[in-house]
Amino acid sequence: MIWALLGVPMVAGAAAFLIRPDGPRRLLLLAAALAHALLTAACWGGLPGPALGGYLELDAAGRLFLSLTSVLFLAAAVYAVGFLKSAGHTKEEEDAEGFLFDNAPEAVFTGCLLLFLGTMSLSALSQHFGLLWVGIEATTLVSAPLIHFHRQRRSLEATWKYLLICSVGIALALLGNFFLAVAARLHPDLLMTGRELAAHAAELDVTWLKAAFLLFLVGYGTKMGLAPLHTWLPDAHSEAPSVVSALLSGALLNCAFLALMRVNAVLCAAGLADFTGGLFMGFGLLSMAVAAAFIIGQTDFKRMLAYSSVEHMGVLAFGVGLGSAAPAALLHAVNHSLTKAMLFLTAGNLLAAARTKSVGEIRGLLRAVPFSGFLWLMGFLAITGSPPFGPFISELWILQGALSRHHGALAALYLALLGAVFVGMATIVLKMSHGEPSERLKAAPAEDDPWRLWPPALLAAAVLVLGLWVPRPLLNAVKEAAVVLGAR
Amino acid sequence: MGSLLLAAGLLVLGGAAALAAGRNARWASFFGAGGALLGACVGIIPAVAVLAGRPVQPLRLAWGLPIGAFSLALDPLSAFFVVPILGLCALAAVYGTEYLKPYAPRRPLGACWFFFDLLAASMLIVVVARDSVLFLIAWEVMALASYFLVTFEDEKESVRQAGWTYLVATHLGTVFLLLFFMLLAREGGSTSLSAVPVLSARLASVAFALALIGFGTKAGFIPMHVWLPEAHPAAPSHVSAVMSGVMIKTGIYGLMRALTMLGAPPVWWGWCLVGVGAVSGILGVLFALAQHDLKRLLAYHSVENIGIIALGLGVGMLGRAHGLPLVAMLGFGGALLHVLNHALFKGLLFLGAGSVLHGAGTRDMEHLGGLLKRMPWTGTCFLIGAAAICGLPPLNGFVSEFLIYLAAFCAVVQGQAFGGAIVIAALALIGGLALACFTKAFGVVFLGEPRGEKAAQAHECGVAMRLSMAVLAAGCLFVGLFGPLVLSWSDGPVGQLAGLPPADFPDSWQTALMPLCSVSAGAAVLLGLLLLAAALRAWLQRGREIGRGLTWGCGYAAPSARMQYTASSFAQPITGLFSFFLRTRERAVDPEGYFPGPASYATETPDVFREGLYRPAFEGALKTALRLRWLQHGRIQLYVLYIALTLLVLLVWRLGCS
Amino acid sequence: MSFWVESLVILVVLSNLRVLGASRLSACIQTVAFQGALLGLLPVLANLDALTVRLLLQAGASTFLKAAVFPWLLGRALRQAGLQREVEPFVGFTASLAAGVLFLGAALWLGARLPQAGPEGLGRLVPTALFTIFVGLFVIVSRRQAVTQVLGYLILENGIYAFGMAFAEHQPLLVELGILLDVFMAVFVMGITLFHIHREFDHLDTDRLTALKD
Amino acid sequence: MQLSALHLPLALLGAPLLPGVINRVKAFFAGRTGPSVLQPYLDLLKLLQKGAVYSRTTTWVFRAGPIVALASTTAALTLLPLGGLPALLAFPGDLVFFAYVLALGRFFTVAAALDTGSAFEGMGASREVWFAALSEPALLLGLAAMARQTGKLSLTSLYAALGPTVLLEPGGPALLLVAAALLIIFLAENSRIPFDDPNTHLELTMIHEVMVLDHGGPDFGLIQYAAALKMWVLGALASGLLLPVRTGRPWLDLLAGLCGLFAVALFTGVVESVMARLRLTRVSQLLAAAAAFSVLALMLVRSAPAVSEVPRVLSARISLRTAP
Repeated sequence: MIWALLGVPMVAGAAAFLIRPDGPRRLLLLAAALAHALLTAACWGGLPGPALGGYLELDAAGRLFLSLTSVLFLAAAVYAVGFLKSAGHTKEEEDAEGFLFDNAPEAVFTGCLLLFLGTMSLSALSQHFGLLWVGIEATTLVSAPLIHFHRQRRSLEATWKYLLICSVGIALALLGNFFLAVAARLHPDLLMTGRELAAHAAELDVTWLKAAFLLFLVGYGTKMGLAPLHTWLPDAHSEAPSVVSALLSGALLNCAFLALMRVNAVLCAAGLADFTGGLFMGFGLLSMAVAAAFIIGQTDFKRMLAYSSVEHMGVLAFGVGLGSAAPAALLHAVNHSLTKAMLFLTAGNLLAAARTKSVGEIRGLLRAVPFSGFLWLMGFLAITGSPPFGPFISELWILQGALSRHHGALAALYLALLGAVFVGMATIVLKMSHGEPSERLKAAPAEDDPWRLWPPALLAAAVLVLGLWVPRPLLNAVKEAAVVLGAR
Repeated sequence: MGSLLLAAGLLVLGGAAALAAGRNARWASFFGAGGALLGACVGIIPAVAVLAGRPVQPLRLAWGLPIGAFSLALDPLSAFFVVPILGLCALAAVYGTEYLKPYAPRRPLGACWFFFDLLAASMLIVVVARDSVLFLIAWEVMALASYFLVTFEDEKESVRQAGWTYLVATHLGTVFLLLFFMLLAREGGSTSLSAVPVLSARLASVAFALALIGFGTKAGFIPMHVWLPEAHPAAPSHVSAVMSGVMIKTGIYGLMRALTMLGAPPVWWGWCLVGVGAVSGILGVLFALAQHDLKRLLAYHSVENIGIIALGLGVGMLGRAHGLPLVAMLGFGGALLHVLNHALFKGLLFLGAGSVLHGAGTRDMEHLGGLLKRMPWTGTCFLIGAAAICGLPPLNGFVSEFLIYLAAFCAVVQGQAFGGAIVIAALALIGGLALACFTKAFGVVFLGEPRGEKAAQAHECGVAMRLSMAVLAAGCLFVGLFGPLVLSWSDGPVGQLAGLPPADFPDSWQTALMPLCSVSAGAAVLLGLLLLAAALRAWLQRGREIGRGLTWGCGYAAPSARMQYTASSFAQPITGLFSFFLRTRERAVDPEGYFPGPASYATETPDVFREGLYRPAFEGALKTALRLRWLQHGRIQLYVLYIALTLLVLLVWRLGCS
Repeated sequence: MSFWVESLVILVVLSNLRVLGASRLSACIQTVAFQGALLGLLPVLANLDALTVRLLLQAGASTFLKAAVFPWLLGRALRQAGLQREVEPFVGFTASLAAGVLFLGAALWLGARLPQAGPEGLGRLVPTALFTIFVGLFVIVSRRQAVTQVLGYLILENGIYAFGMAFAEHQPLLVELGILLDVFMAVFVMGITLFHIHREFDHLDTDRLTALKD
Repeated sequence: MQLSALHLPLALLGAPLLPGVINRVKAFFAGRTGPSVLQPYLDLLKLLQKGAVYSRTTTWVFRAGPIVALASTTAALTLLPLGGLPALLAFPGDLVFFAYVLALGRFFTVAAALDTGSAFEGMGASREVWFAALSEPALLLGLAAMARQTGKLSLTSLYAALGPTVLLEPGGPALLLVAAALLIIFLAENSRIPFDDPNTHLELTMIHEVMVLDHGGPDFGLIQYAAALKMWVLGALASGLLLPVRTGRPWLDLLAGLCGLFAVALFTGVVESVMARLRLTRVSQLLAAAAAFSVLALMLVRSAPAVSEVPRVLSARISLRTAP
């Protein structure tokens, strides 16, 4: 089972590099995504057994994030077909300077996309910290070509920054691995998995453990996009094709988050929950503050979404730091991923319609492209935590956790930052949505490509449903996952 | 309870149907208004039943959210708010069917009707919800629905601006409510609003402050009112009527609900509300006096009336805190009744203003005039509303203000002279200024000669609009004459607020209402005298020749419309008196030379708080944000340095000590 | 055999200093390759008495990668870009050397403070590893050329690898290989990106890659 | 109490005497013989016999003006105690009703003025509402002060409680401030000097007179009559406080009340003879001063020993129920 989960995307990815004609390759992409989704769905029946001597195992937490990744990838795959049909071979106009450029070969794109899925699955599946590291580093490497799909300077620059910064960060996480090993040196034959370590948490060397955690925090935090380590994130998200941005923001960040949670579980077991909790909350609020500062007055709507991702990673960290609110944080991870992916896919449609990312040149979306405009407005409301959408519930839940831990001041700060982000995004999004269409949108093509309209629409529907009714299984899964990840 | 759910369902259903009807204006209006009417009729029944003293079983449904529960209950307080909400929504819907017609060719009406019905449904849920989360969801849906109604004509820049202000203000207000409710939930152990938690004095005060700010933003207390004069004029008039008449009252409802939950109030809460009320009332009417946009003027009057309600609440709480049950009852009773009254006459006035806009095509008073001849229905209804909002007998406005006055006088004679004096002075000043304001509004818009082409070609509105206005006008007169009847039904909520034992409360309440019966008698006498005087005049004039002529211009034989007093000049003495605060901007072109050319005088009064408080704050925030931009400078080396430094700091900070 | 290790450690330190001091990029590449080779040999030398196939395999793989493949990749990038030397780094070469000495001091101090946890004889390796890590980060931060930054990344990697040598000698083979594969992939992708950068911009000066900012 | 029924016809008949007296006093000061005290009656009769001319601009609002003015003033009259005489209608809080009924009259007078579309009448209307807005707080606060002193909430019982020794009671002297305030209000509301000059001939300086420029015949008659009634009403308020004779013999008290009323008229005449009209800008200051007097009085009077009747009933009934 687990091998299938890994193998399907890997093999399909490898094959995609070789298939020449477009049609079959796109079909392969869809088939692989669907297969992966079905396999993941099967895991909800019952968790598959461990593989590779416990290095790979799907626990409740892994299943949650794997399913998230799988769903988003399915949506992205469908969207990608429409995207490739329109953007596949034609030369495109660069929106800032307006010169022509062509795109990376579709085979490379598709292949890397599938490998991306594979590596993300790997990091969701691996229990062994070393393997986890391998998986996460691999996600960086296979997603770099995706960011560089548009063969032009800005995306190239973004790719380079993404590569170097994330590699450096993750290298530090590797050092963290070794520190962890040192901390566990009393048990030379201990398997370096979260469960084993947690089981023997008492015998771990506290100092080394703390140091290891700090390294993990900085390393995976870089990948997760916690301020001030987030610097690569806005560039990569804004320059990558929207479908890739959706996956980066919706799935990749979660992988890093999961890794951090696994480390956190060990420390919690070792009784260092307050140590990690404080750090998580600090980084969370800092990220929210930085994101708010950059969202206010933002001029590029994809960068705005990217910073909003930073903000929500902050929310997740804050929630985890509260300890008792870990289930809320996990639920928020689900909500954020769905909403943000929906927003990025919509942003892709807007980009196709307006041919610019600059907020100043876009007016009257609701009139020019009603469908996408509506989704855009709705997504904004959802991501800023307005009812009746999913994020509201999870953010409220986190707030409740904060108050129940008597962190009144922090809760107030958390709300204040959420409010600031709302004001910032409202100013931008409302300007874009209302009024008469601007020049750029006068000649907007009709919204007629179902491949590119349905995925965001369905995601939006899911977000709305999650705001009014959280299915029992999901709720249980979230709670189980929180237990697996050592929430108190 | 089931019928309330059914009502909400009908509303939403009607809205959805209207949305589906989409571009077909007739069907959209049919479904939208039909849903509203049906829902209102179904929903009002249980509310009236509760007020009549037949309690309804609370409802608690399974609900698939990690926090909160779907629980509704209809106690007298809720019921007292349900009635005006549904009633006004129904009338506004009827009105809207005709009012929206002119827009049909330009934009689909489906969305407008959908959000209108959604607004009604969410308001209904807000006042019956008994769970924090449910309340908050309904609260925000209400805000969003009304936001989309406000931005109905979003091709206008001013409307977009108003929409932004509204959305931001209401959301920031909600932030305080989130804290408030989660605080209650923590103390009470559940998000249920029925299980009243016992708060420590300090927490209770914190909670009260949060509620005052959060709900006050929706209600429009100064200085949280800035969104109100922007949003209400921007919306279609029947929506303005609903927003101003009942939506902002949900803020009052929330405040009252909070008061019932927070236990016995300390004295300073009462002072707080009295202060807020006095400031909101007086400044609100002053701002109104300085406006020349009819709907904007009305919007500011909502601020004023909210202030009056706050005064009532405040004096009531003072009474409760000092153990003067009579003062408490009268104050709370007055506040409650004023909620209903304001829904009646402010709804009426906004509908009237809408009819003016519909008939004359402008809201600028300086271009209106003489409409009473062309729009007798609208004019008469507007006159009734104007007299009512000034608190003149025999209309409803007087009854509620009388109760608050009486509470204040009782406070004075029972030893709370200071609080009573503040309330009396504020109410008296508000009354006088309101009279000035509405003689201006009515006089300039409906009397004299038309000041512009559009006004000269104005036409009266159709049956639907007339009907809804007439009903509201009749309501004003009815409450004015039979105030005690209405109030005898509101003993439940008053008892809840005054914290008096429900068992034998009613008849002491009846006793407290005795003066009101005399007021009704007085009103009747007044009406009789009016008839008598009319008869006398008719008798005097019978058989005499009645001539028609020009208005006496003190010898000037050719008066023209341009010689009339304008709105600006009418208000100038008073605005001038308060110019130190209002900061009215004057634009005058003085006549010059021996043969003076055209001269002109115009004024505009922007909101002082908006200009002086919020604009600088937001601009400052933006500046600060922009100043932080250098963090993201694009130099990869420094980005890596960030990582290294973060690691270093963490290692030193968290491990250096150990 | 601790003699071998000692001398090897010293060589690593020297190689680091040379990277800091050298302005010719090709020289830097060679030095890093040399360092890689040293660290690849380290496990073998560390326990000559108990050689295992796995050990040899592992050492061979990493040596091959770090001493042969990476230099070739980077050298190719250099040739395409026609780059000779690192011109005006943010921190001058002399200053860099001074900083290097400081780092060495810090590393020794820190290494002394860390609880001795490794097997006997490899103790000296800890400060060296830390020193290498510092140098790697420093090179990335203080140099302009993208190539140099890749080198810095490699040095960082080497340092961490050395640390792993020092302490966690019992990393499972699978993970070892995975890590190696990743590092290889990383450098490979970076090399490709370098190629593209040069094709687009006609330079490899990352200081001029600042179009993306707020 | 059959006497209280007497008050209404008395006022309705006697009201026009007050302007007559005032004019007479002014004539005396000016050294003229002046018109007879009954002159206002003759004017009224003449006006009531005339026909009417209405401007084409006007609507029914214009015609409603005088009617409402008369009706509202009469309604106020029914609430007014004179001397010892209780009012026809008395209930707790009727003083508020009293003030607002007068406001109703003002509303329609002003509306009628605006209905003519004349610049002069608009100007007068504007000034009318301006002064009223300031005098209203003064009036109600003054009444509040008296209420606090006496502990009563209705005009009748309030004035009945003002014994001849009221000024000597603790807190009593503060009522002089109220009296002053009431006199100022009397002058302002009846648009007498120093607020307005009823027999100026320059429309630009008029307030009340200019508002009724366009009314003629019976309408104007009704207005003049209503004005006289208003003077009676407000005069009674002031005099009832200044001349609090409570012998217990109704006739005597009524006589005292009437005397007080005419004393106020005399006072007005004297003021009008010795003072000039104030600049408009100063008017608001004078009214603010009146309000200040009232507030001061409200703070100074000692609060009533016993709570007023209705509150006592209620608080008794309620307290025994809410007793824990």
